Amino acid sequence: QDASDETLDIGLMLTLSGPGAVLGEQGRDGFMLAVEEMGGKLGGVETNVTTVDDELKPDVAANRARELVERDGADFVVGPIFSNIMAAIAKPVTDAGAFLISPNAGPSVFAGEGCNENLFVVSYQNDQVHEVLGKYAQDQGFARVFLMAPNYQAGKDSLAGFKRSYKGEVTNEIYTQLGQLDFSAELAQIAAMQPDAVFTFMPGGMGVNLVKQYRQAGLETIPFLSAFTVDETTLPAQQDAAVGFFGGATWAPNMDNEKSKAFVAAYEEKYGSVPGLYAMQGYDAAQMIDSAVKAAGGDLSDTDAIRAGLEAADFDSLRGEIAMGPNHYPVQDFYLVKVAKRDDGKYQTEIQETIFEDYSDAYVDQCKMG
Amino acid sequence: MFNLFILQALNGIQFGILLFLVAAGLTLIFGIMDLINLAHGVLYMVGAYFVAMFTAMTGDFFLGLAIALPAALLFGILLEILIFRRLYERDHLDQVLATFGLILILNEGVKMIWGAAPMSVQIPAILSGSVPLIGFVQYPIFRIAIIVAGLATALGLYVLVNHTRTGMLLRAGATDGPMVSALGVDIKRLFMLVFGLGAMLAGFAGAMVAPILSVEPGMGDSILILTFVVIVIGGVGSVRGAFVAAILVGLVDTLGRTFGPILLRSAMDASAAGQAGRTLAPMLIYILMAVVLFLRPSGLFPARAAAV
Amino acid sequence: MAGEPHLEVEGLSKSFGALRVTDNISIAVPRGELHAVIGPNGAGKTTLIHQLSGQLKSDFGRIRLEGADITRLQMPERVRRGLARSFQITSILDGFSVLENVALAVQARSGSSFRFFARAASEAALNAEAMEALARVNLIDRAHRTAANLSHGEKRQLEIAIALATGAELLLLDEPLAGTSHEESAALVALMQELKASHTIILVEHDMEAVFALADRVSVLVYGRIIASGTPAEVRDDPAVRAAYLGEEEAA
Amino acid sequence: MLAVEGLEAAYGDSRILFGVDLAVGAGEVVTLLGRNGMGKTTTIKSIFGLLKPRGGRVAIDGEDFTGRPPHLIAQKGLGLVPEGRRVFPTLTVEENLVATHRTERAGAAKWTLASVYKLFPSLKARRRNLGSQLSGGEQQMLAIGRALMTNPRLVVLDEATEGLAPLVRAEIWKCLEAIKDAGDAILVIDKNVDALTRFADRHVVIEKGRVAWTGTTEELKATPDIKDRFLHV
Amino acid sequence: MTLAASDTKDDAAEPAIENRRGFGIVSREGAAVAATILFAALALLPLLASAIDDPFLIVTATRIMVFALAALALDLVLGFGAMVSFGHAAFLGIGAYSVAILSSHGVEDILVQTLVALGTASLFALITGAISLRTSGVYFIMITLAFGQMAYFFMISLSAYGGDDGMTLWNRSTVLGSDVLESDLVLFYVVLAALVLAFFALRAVVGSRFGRVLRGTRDNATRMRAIGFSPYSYQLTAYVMSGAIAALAGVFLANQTEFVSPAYMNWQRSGELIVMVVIGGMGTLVGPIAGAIALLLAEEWLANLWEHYKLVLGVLIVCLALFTRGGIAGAARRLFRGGRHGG
Ligand SMILES: Nc1ncnc2c1ncn2[C@@H]1O[C@H](COP(=O)(O)OP(=O)(O)OP(=O)(O)O)[C@@H](O)[C@H]1O
Ligand SMILES: Nc1ncnc2c1ncn2[C@@H]1O[C@H](COP(=O)(O)OP(=O)(O)OP(=O)(O)O)[C@@H](O)[C@H]1O
Ligand SMILES: [Mg+2]
Ligand SMILES: [Mg+2]
Repeated sequence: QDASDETLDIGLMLTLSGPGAVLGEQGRDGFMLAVEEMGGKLGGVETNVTTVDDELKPDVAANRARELVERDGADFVVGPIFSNIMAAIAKPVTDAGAFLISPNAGPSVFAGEGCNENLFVVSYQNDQVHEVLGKYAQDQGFARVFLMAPNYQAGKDSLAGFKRSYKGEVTNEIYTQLGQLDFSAELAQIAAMQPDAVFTFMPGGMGVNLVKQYRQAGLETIPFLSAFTVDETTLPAQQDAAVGFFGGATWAPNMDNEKSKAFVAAYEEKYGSVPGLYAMQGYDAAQMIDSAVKAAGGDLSDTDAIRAGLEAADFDSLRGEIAMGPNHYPVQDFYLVKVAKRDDGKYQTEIQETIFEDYSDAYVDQCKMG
Repeated sequence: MFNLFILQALNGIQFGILLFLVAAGLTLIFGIMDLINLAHGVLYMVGAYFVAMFTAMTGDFFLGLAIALPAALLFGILLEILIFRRLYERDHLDQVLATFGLILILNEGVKMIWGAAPMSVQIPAILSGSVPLIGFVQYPIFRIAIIVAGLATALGLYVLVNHTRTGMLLRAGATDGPMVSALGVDIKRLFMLVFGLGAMLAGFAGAMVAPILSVEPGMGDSILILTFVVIVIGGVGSVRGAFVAAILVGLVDTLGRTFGPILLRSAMDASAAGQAGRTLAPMLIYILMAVVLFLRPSGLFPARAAAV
Repeated sequence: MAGEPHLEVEGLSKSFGALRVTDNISIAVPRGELHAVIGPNGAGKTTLIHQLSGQLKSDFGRIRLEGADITRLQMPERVRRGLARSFQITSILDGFSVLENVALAVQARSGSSFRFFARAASEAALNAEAMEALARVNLIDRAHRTAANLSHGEKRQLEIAIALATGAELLLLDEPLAGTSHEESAALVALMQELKASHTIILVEHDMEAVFALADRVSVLVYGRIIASGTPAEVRDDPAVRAAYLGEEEAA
Repeated sequence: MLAVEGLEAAYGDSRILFGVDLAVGAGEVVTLLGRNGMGKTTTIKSIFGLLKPRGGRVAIDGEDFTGRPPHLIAQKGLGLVPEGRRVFPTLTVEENLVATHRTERAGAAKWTLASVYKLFPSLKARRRNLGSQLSGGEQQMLAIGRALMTNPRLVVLDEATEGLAPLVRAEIWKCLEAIKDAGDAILVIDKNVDALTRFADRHVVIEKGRVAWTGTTEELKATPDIKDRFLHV
Repeated sequence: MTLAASDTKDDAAEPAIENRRGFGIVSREGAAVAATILFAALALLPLLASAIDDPFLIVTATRIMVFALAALALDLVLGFGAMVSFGHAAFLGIGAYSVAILSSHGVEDILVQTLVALGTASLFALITGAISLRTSGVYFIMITLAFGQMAYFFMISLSAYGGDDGMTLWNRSTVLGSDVLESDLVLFYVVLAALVLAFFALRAVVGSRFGRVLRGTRDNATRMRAIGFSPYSYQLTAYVMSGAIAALAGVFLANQTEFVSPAYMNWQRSGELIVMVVIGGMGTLVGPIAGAIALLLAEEWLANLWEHYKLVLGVLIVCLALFTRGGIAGAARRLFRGGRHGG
């Protein structure tokens, strides 16, 4: 049904308004940077990218996704950032026969029974990042850990993920409110318990609030392990308060490989801020599509070839070596990262140690895909 | 355990005072002037951005604050002249509509000017660090500063509204503006200034919390509802009510969050309790509001008597 | 039930905080009587009306309508039992046409209002009765105006029309003449004369000409207590009443 | 001091006033008479700028104030007792009185809280009550007191004795006479024409938005049919 | 202070006075004509869609009509009962979840789903309404908000049904076993039919005895009591009706997006519904429909034009609020009447 078989149509659906917008913008900028570097051609095909905002509203997203594939005849939809949006757009996009490439969201359902031959995740399965810190806490021999996450699905998954690889005692498991401003109550409990470490998952503004208040409450002596809480999108606001705090990731700006170094330089040059995971993943998403289209010899109608190309995932990722698992979720290394202040006064996360190697997610076996 | 309770109660109260600080401007504009101002949240946001910007410029929080406040005042007056003065006599829903539009404008505007990434305001040296409180716990000095600011605002507002002629004229003007001016008072000018003051208070709150909260687009939206809840529970138009309600909300929220599950556990088995606790926690303040309004349909301290 | 008073009030009291506004009031009003209640400002007349109409809950006392105790009934229920009131401080449906203001009062007593489809405004029966009521207060020519746009005096007339339209046989009229010019006052006085035939009326009024012209009996309320009650003549000559209320203006 | 010429006014597109002329000299008492709905209140509203005149001119001390904002007009020394009381429901009695209290004007009888309470003792008893809690008459007293507290040179009363007990009404008449004697002017709308004729200088009768008759008290007394024709007394 | 909107005048056509009411109103006839034209246009839309070869137009239109239906429902209580419900999104959610939850248990028939939806919504409305109606004005706004948020947070914590992530509707509801609704065109006409039906039904209702009592109560409850009505039961009835209709919209929303999420229920959603009603012109029935169309189209359209389209949208809304009395409907009325009275 796609009229313009000569050009490669990509719909870029990210969250570009509201508090989540930073992540979306990094993703977009990373992606566009790649497209630019490839001279506006992915897989050698003239590429036009339509960027849309999902407003973090599932129904809006579902609608705009349909619009992308049905009206604009997009061959690929790249998005979204947030898992709950993913659930809303997966069906319309894949039903229409287009490919959904998730640059960030990696919910469990699509890794398991929900897996789909046209759905690929560039980033990771959400739980894995939490598992990284669980494993680290385990390795460090922390006996008592204090867990805290916002009271919603992703929050629950997070703590579940952590406990999958942490076997020690969980002194306390607290669910805070979405968008909570003031954490003094929780901080008081932490102070009272004096655990060996705190693990938390506080994306966006919540993370900024927590980190600042954690430091102000004078708790910095207790190791602060976190996922999606201290990264390049929040560091500009957390600054010194976050220095020395830990996170889990598949990559960091100080990644030691040429391509990555070049990318970071180019990105900072162009956008004036330090790229984070989201930027990196946007960039890789573009590379992955590029490799797949190449594999299909630029024939966009040959979806099987493209799919094969995506599964092969042979592009040199900024992360170094990665592979696609049978459930279309990547198999890759995971690192413990730590916040540091650079000489130029900017803040970034830096790789401390490798926690998992060639690590694939926990749901892959539940995926029954031809 | 008991220590912890005391401590959490304190936390609840300080959270309450923080809430009042944010709600103060709205008490003036919505409570007294009877203007449904959904844009209160974004004014608070603008204040935070102002202080962030000016602090960055001057390199000093207090200087930044000193510039941010008049800036917020002017901004408020500007909005009053452009938009709000056309709304006083209007239906409440026209006010809802206009201020809703304003939310979109300011949220987007802020994003255009300062970008989507959250901004940071460093705590000034004198107010950083913390003092030891009950045993193990440290209490951040800046929190104390916020409490002081909140109490001061509460007192000032109470006096202004209840014990000055300006306050009287405001309340009179809210119910019958034309009559007030027919008695020789330039109610338009008064409203303009007071609206500016309200905006400035909102900005002040934003500025005060900037160092402990993330300064980002949309930061006002989440707090907006809370402030309305506070004012309505307290009884529209009553400063005292708003203050009491703020403390109440702060306590219920904090204590409920921390001790609710424990209480539930005594009633049911752990997992069920956890589940129930998680379900109830976010609802707490709404349940509180529903209960209060059920028992006292016009808030704790009904101030505005039904007009004859 | 011969000789049963239409309305009987026993020891009715109401306080606002420390202030006792109506204090142990007892009156009996036979059917067909026009009973005037006069007294200084703030004596408690309107409060009494509020209590009788059910707008205010009484602290003590009983109210009997045709022998039936209605003390605990809500205002709407009392209206349905034939006890209606007009407001001293005009209270009408501002956004509605004058006609509809009255038609609604008719609708309230004729058939259920849980009818969801037939168009009320074109129910001829309702409008006809409403027009009658308007005719009695001669507001016909204003029938299709928005009520809010009436002049003050016109609104006062509308108040009466609405009370009439409820079809109640016992009317509580709180200063119906206030704000009406001479012509309209005259007309309303004539109207009340006419109504005496069909209605029992409790009239609160400061217009002594009207009161003494209309009333069968007059009760004088001062600080919430009835200090005198009797025929107009008796009351007019009562020195206490002159001192507390009439002064010389009316006596003259 | 007040001169109104060819005043025209309308609500929406229903025209109410078709060229009303009236003048109130310093220290003069003028009444505005007419049946319900003839345009008396509309005239007052237009004078006070509460309703933008569609035509004509309102001058105070020769200065043109047509369509100026109400507060400027009031500040020139006009004090309004509006129709229907319009006391401030959410203010206490005392606040109602002091909120708009003004004393800039020298000379004449200065009205203060004390003197108003002296005129209306029942207000003093209620000073802490909200305006909305007052009885109709008490509200009326409050409205009058409130206007007096602005120490006007011209008091404008629109049906100010509505709902007042005879005794109090008599008090008001005395008070108005006192005001007159103090050299201040009064423009009054009231149905108690007889009481008015005791101290009013001139009368203006409005009929369907036009001045139907105007003349001195003597002329009014001399030609009784005026009342019958326009007021049906 | 008044929350009252102006009422649809039946015979008297005078404008209501300005500072009291929000704005003037559209005459019944005007509203009917406007609505009929609107519906006719919608009915012909598929032709246009195929003419310009843009089948997606239908999808967008369906979505818009769904919200129009919800806004219409809200107008009954908000525009005619001065009950400003700030929690109406909850009903939308109840409708949507009735579909999703039932079909996840294999009950896919739309009739069953609709019945459950209406039943649940009515019950929820009955309980929350009974409590909320003790209050009025701003307090009513806030207490309805409270109930709305409770429903929202409840669904969020309901992990069994996706919690915050929501649930995908693997296939649309069936009608007596047939899956005709899978066709966007069919769904479009079904929703359109529902909208038309609801409009004319509600139009009759507000003009009926019941509606007149409702409007009277909005204007002056004391007066209504003084002539023998107990407003409470009328208001409650209206609230339940409105909730049920909003739930119906929810049923369609689930089918249209094939996905449900607590996000359908949060206060911003309730706010948007109010905005639709007010933009269009409350208390006019046709207004809310116009409002929904205008707001959603503007979003769709502006979103493609400029990254910062929300700014433009905001400006438009502010201007609408300031310079048109009675929203789109009011503006249209003045346009046709040529009348200058801002009433
Ligand atoms: N809600 C209230 N709270 C406190 N006091 C009140 C309230 N309502 C009325 N009062 C007081 O009760 C007294 C009686 O009021 P009411 O209206 O019955 O007087 P009234 O006899 O009707 O006087 P008028 O002739 O002026 O209408 C007044 O002094 C008034 O101030
Ligand atoms: N707000 C309004 N909108 C439209 N028409 C109005 C409005 N107010 C008054 N009118 C009309 O204007 C005419 C004059 O009203 P006005 O209030 O001036 O009469 P009035 O002489 O004061 O009568 P009254 O003695 O009853 O107060 C009346 O016919 C009335 O219906
Ligand atoms: Mg009275
Ligand atoms: Mg008048």
